[in-house]
Amino acid sequence: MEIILALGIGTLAGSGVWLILRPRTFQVIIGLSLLSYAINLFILAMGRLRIGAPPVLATRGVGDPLLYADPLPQALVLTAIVISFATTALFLVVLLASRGLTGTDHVDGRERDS
Amino acid sequence: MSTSVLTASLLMAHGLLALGMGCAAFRMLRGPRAQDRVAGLDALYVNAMLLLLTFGIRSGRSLYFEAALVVAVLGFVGTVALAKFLLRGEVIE
Amino acid sequence: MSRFADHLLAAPIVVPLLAGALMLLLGERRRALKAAISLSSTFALVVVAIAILHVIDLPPNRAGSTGVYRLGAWPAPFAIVLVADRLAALMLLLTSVLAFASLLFSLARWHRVGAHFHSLFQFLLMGLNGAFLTGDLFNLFVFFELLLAASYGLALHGSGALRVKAGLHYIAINLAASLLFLVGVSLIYGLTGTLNMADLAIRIPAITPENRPLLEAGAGILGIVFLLKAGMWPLCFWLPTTYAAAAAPVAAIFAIMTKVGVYIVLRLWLLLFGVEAGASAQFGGDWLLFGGMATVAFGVIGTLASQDLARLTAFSVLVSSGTVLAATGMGQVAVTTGALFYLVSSTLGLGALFLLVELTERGREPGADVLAVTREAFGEEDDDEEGEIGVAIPATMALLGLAFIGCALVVAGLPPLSGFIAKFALLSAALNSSGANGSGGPISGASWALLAMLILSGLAALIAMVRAGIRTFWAAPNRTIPRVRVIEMAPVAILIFLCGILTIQAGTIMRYMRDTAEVLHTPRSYIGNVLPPSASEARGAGRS
Amino acid sequence: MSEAAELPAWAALLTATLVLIGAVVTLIGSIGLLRLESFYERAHAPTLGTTLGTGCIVVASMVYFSVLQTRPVMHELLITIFVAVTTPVTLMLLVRAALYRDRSEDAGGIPGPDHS
Amino acid sequence: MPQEMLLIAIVMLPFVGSCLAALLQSNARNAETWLAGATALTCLVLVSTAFPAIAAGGIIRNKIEWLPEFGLDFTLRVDGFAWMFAVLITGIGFLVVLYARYYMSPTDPVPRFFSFLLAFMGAMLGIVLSGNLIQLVFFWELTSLFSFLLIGYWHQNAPARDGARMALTVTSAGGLCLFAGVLLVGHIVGTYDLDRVLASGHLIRSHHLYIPTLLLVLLGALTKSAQFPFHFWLPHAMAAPTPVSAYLHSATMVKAGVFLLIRLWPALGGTDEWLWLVGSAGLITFILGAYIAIFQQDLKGLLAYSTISHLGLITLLIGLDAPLGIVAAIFHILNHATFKASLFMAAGIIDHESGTRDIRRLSGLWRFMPVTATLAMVAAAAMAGVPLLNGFLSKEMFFAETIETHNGSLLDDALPYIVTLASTCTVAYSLRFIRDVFFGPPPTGLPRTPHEPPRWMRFPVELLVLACLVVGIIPSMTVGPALDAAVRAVLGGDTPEYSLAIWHGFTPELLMSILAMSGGVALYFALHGYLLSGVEGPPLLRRLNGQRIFERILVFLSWRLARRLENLLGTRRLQPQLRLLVGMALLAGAAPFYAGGFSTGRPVSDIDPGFALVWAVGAACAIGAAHLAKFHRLAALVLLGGAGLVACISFVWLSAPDLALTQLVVETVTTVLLLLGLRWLPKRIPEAGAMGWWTQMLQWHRARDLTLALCAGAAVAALAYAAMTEPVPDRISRFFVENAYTQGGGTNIVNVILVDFRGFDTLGEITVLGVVALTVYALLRRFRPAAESVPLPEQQRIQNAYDDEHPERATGDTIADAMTIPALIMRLMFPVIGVVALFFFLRGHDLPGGGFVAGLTMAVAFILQYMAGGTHWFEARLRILPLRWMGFGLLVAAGTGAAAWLFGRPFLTSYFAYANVPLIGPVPLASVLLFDLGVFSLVVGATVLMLIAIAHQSVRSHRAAPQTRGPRPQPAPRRMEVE
Amino acid sequence: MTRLLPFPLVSAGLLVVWLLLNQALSVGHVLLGSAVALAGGWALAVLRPPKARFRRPAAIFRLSSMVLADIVRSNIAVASIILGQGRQKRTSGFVHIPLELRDPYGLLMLACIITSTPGTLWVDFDPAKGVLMIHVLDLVDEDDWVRTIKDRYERPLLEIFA
Ligand code: NA
Ligand code: NA
Repeated sequence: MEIILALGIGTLAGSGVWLILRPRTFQVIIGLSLLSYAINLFILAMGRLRIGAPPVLATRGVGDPLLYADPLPQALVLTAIVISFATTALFLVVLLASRGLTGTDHVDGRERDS
Repeated sequence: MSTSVLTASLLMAHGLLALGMGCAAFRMLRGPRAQDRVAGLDALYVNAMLLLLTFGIRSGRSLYFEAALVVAVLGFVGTVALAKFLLRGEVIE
Repeated sequence: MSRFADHLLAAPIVVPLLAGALMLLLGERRRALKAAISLSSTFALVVVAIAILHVIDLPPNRAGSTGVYRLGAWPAPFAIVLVADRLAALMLLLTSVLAFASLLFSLARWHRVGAHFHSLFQFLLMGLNGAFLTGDLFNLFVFFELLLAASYGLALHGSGALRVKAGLHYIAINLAASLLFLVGVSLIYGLTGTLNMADLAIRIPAITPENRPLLEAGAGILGIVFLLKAGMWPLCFWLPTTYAAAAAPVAAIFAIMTKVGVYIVLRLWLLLFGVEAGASAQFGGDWLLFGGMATVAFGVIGTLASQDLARLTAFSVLVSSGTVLAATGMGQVAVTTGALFYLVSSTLGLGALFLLVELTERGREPGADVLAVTREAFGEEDDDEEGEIGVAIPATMALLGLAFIGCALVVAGLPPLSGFIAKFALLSAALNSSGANGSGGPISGASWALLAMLILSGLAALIAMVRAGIRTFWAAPNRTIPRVRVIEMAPVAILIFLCGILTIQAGTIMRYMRDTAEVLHTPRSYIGNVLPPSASEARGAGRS
Repeated sequence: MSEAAELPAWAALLTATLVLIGAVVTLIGSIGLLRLESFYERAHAPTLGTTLGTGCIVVASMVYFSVLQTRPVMHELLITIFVAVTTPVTLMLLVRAALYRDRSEDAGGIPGPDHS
Repeated sequence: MPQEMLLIAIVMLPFVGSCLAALLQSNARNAETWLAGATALTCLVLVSTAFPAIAAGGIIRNKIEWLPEFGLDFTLRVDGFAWMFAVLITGIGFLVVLYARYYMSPTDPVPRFFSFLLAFMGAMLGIVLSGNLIQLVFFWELTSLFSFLLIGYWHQNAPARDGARMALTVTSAGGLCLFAGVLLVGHIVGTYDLDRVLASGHLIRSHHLYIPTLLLVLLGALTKSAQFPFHFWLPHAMAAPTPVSAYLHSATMVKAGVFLLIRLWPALGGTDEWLWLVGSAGLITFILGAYIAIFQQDLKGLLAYSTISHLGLITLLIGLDAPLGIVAAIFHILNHATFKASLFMAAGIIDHESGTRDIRRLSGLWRFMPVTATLAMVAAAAMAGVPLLNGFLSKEMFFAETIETHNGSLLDDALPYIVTLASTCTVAYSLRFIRDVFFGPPPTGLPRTPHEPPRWMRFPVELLVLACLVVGIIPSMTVGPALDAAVRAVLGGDTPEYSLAIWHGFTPELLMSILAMSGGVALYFALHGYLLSGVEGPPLLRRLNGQRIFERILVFLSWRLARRLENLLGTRRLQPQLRLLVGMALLAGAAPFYAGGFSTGRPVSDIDPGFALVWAVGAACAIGAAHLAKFHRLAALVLLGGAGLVACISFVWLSAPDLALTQLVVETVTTVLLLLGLRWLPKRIPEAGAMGWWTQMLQWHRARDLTLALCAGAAVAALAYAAMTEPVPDRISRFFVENAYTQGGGTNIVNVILVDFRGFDTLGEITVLGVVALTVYALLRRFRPAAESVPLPEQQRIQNAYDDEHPERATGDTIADAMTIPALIMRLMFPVIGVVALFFFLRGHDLPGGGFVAGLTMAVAFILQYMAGGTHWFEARLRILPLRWMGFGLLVAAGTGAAAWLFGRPFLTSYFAYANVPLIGPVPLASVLLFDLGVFSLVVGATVLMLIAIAHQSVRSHRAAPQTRGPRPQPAPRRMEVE
Repeated sequence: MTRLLPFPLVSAGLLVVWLLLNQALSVGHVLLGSAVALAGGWALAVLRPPKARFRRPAAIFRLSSMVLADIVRSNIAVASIILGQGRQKRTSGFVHIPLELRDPYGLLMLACIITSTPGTLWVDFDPAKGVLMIHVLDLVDEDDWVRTIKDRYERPLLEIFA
């Protein structure tokens, strides 16, 4: 499983990096979204893989850490998801504004002269 | 015995549903038209939802139900938005 | 520390949060009330920062005094703690003072130019203060994001093609950097199992040799992020454009933003990779040194190549942060002492300069035409934007010129203002590894480089500033005298005055800086305060 | 998986069968998406998954958890209801969008708006 | 006054006076003069009172602690040498103030002038009275600054600006070198204290850093004194008002350089390096200055080069490295200050009264201003070294010193001949100054008719010329004691015997004087015709313009090269920056493995084929999105959704139901968001047939980016795999698992972490969301769509056109028909989704869910209605006022945290209890629920605000459409209602 | 009553949803669920959807079971089409059906039925002309489809929604 997840994360990250290096704002925003998926999974992976052990206590009492997946990376991912959602929205609006003010969707606000 | 049958069938169901996702993903990739891609995504969602349900059965805990529920309740919103965009050129008029 | 002082540590974060949130409930038109709230909140922050500084600096335990605030009353390595040591307290004060000046300046005009300026401003302060105070690596990420998010908003404040173009780059790069931040933090957590900075300092020396490259990869990636925020070459190209495009009060408060990156490098590098970090001790120190120098070189080139004053100032920001980085990379207490003084001095000077630039360029604002177009399109919304830009006060040009000279002196490191003292302290320390009573022994190559760098950067800054100053103040006899209000000149004057105070009170302030540097270089007291031995035994236990 | 052992054989087999049927039907639907020729034909295919596929697996889940927890577990029904209610929205809009797009491009075989 | 206070008063008084002067009215010439004059005079008197204490070789010191950590104390120290300079500075300063009163025009803003002049005086006094080298540098740079301001006083003139800038650049650069040199001195000696440095000459000279130290210090001194090759700035500084020239460029600032040389001679002098460096600089300057001065056509230019030459002379004397040379140097400093200041003032009078300084135009002024002419003649004679005048005395000493053997080299032997030759030039230009200006035919075509200046304008000249005479005739009775004190202060025990008499008998130096005198007269008459021809500048060197070379170099280095380097080393484009970021991160992530080797542990779990298949889909979606994002945006968006869905499934698979839930809802909202944005982006059609090198360039870029992307992907995968397979460390999360229920009161550990253990993170995170929403809102209020995005989308235009064609249809019927049933279902879903949101909210603490998911779900419910009915339709029924939700949410969350203060607990300390409600049983009452309510409220507000703000652009944009298209039925423009 | 409970059926549905979601029938949940259901009704009322008029619940039941059976049958039919494609010739196409049904909720139900039945697809309904256009996967005879839809589905719906 580790290898699959690692490859999956790698694919997402690679695609994302490819896109953020592209010249069109829309490509960049898609790239950033893909990257944030990759990173979210990466964070989760840092807690090590556990299958069928969601960190929800089955019994009300002192929990046994061995029985549950590491909850902390999950909490971190939740925060990261929220933040990346917010920043995606922001970037979208900025790229729209840039498009409106500069007349192009090139990331530099002008087409490269060729 | 029955348990292993169940286990095997669940594993198989995972595989079948994942294959179904593959078919949907093919449509999303190939198109040819935008509506094909959107239909593919919709099918992907349905497959994923069923995958989550079978996963819930496999795990024996009902903690995964909500994820499936969210797909059922909200999964259509994205598709509606896409369809509306195709239909009208903008999502909210 | 007393209980009151204990709760004081949360105030720099909670006060701006409450102020910012409260202002969301007020309507768009109630600007006076918002300004009052914002101003009082910022003033309160100044007071709080002074109070914290006072408590931290209290004798008898001066050097080792560190305030620790356990949020939610949860024990330390597990939950989030706020830690105020001397460095954090210093940064809090610097931030609040700069913020107060910027805010005051913005009341003349800028706070009316876009929506929710005051809320964004307060949230920026919350983010900055949180980044300075937190003792938790992931919480640092959150506050970084907060201050960045607010900075995005403020950088775009006033809109216009220039700002939006610059903002797009700024945001894209910082979003990518934020993702790297997450990679670094989670990697470090995956290997050490902790997020608490002090706890990390304890655990890093014990990392196994197989895991060490992984840990260092995480630390390296984090380092890239912080150095990007600090504006290290070659990760700094976004900075001049963004800062130059930002509205004046925003640019002024941004003068502290690169210093956040520098602060984190100072804090984490010295805490986690100090001499006690085992096999990873001094990890990346050369990178800081050479990167810092490259940054200074690039900053100098940029200052010389700049045609407008705002861009010149923005490049000076690079010079400033490069200098601190390089000095930090030398890894010596005395040099760090000088670097801290330099940090404060240059931040105040650059803040003042950013404010001033706008006043002097007021006659020929390049963004004006863009604003006009927008106004034409959506007229009714920006009706009162121009309003009363100001009565021209007498001798405006003379005052502006004087202020400009003051800023230029601070930035170029010339007497009589604090820039000179800062450079002197840095160089004296670099040449004589233990103050001025060095034995005349050999001087390291790094010290020579620092010497050359500071001298040359000072000269370049001087040439550039003189060129710009002459163009602005001397070469245009027929220019219209900008209409400047007292409320706009006052903050500039305050900041320059503070640079003067820094010069006169150099002895007292430098003593504080030395104590700060000592604590930074021997983080045992920091760790001991965050994780007292008694508490680490009772780790499993919850709150009492 | 640990608790599956406690399940009686009939329930296990029933669950297994239903799950498999559901999965197979859904897969067939997905294959239809792959193999059918025009968009309008392909749009029919996923309905297999949303109806019979979902139905079978939901029932399987209900049976499984009801037996496992020895109490009626019904909340899966909600999924069926929501899917049944929301699928028309997406399909109707999507097909309509396709129709308008085809009409504006004068694609062949599409009845015009004035057909009566 | 105690002597310690005296020193402080002497240094501070000018600065206080400067501040006061700046505050006076701009036309208050008399008041300014009184103030400045009084200040200078007071300083002079105060300085004078110190003479008894220093006459016998005493030193007055005053030390104030300033920066003890770094060995910098504010130390004032006056000995005989400093005293002499202080008298010069204050005395001539007073005369210049008096002179300036009449020189400055009533239209000149005098406060600035006098303020700067006094400040300069203070800085100069600071230099000479410094007892600490760093402090000396401090004042040194101040003199550069104030001289800049004074030279640029008439900044409306380009020459003034250029001259000021050049003076500042050269002298400040020198000052910075001096700074470095002084730091090295401090490094060698271990202190910056002047007394201890002067006592450590041997240590310094034998140190391996001696040469760099000496070079740096000399760079400072020689630039300030305008010594070759840094002499070129001084003539251009003549653009300053003449009082400034008289003060700065004859008596004070340029003397700071030689002051420093003499001051540090005991510490740095006495070596071959000193002799060669200082001596040759002085010699060249002496000759060059004198030579060029002959050919100047501007009176002040002549005086400027003369000054350069005389300073060269002084430097040469210092460079000779002999005690008697130092004596002569000090004496000549004094003499030069008197006669050169008076000459400058005289030149100023001529300029002032006749309107020109051009020697070619001036002639026969004797007739119009006999007194001034006489004074100028005496002063010029002193400059030429005519006997009975002070210049003669020091020049004699100089000649005598050149005859002495110092190191026996060829140069040393040739020195007497060379200096005699140079002195010939001195005589020639002095004669020229007199004869060409005051004698000859009456001038024609002068701007003004010349006449004698006002009484008090001439007074300073008279006083200075009188000094020249008196010193020249009875030197030992006048300057003797002061000179003695100065010499002793420098040389201490090495003070040689010297005599200040006029007549030493027929000595070789007398012969040299006679030769120079007669040669000079001959030279003048020989050149007279050539000089009248009117060519500016000296033959041979005319093409060699120091200023132009300097400017060229400066412009090249500080502008052209800088701009080229900025383009080379930096970029303003985004892609290279991101490439660099990725590259640097790769480097930082990979470098440790280069040293430490890459190793992984063993995978813990077996491969599940289903999971592998799912990820095959995910990877295909990701790559597809990357491939299609340029030309098929919608496809990329759809594929992005697919990749996100796979991520959600992974979350479920890997035991993170909360994440799956959140990610799913976020997916939905993000899709809607991006679609809302898509409407404003330009249509992008694959362009056909880009070709040639540009295509290849593109290919190369793409190949590079692809490599980078592959490397980044591989690196992330490798890092993830390596870290995942490593053994688990002791984690702090253990605490959370153990205490989530017992101390946090919830069974959903993740939620307890979010709202309690690490609630502070959540508080920050929702603030981020709020901030972003505010930014989005603020930015969109100024949104200006691109021209082609303004009209209705094509689909709507076609559909509206169809409606318009048919009389039985109303515009909008098409969409209304299409939406009837879907919209009804969407409407019915509104309360249902709300119920689901509430469900998620309430159960979050124990089971997957929570305020964030709930808030997003609620937001989706709202957005769905916007999609179903449109903006107008929905807002006619319900106003959401998202800003209120946000403010409320933040206040509730922060307030819940702050409420702990009321109980004396730290911020965010949670509280929970069960309340027994009849019929229902125990109901949990937890403060974290309230906190989560804040989260919920903020998330609803922020999400809705962002989405609506974008959606509103469709409504707004129509009214911004160009009016030229004629009126169109439009919805009434309305502000976004969010308040 | 209508002020308090503007959409009784919707509110009842919401209560059921609430109880199903929470898998609980405790007094507390019923009370809370009722409150939620009431609030949900008011929320819906804000959007002012058309009022529904239901009659004959028995017909609803009959229709439902018939639809369920149809769905299963159609599933099998469509599955065999998908799997057997290529072996037999098959045409698909659009069918126009004139409808009498005008009640929005009735149309809604019809739409749900048609879309939920594999093999038929709701495409377009022109309310002015009252013509429904559907797409049929396996189109043998157009009139056959018109009859089927009208008889099997429209008539019961006309009974239910007056
Ligand atoms: Na019509
Ligand atoms: Na159907």
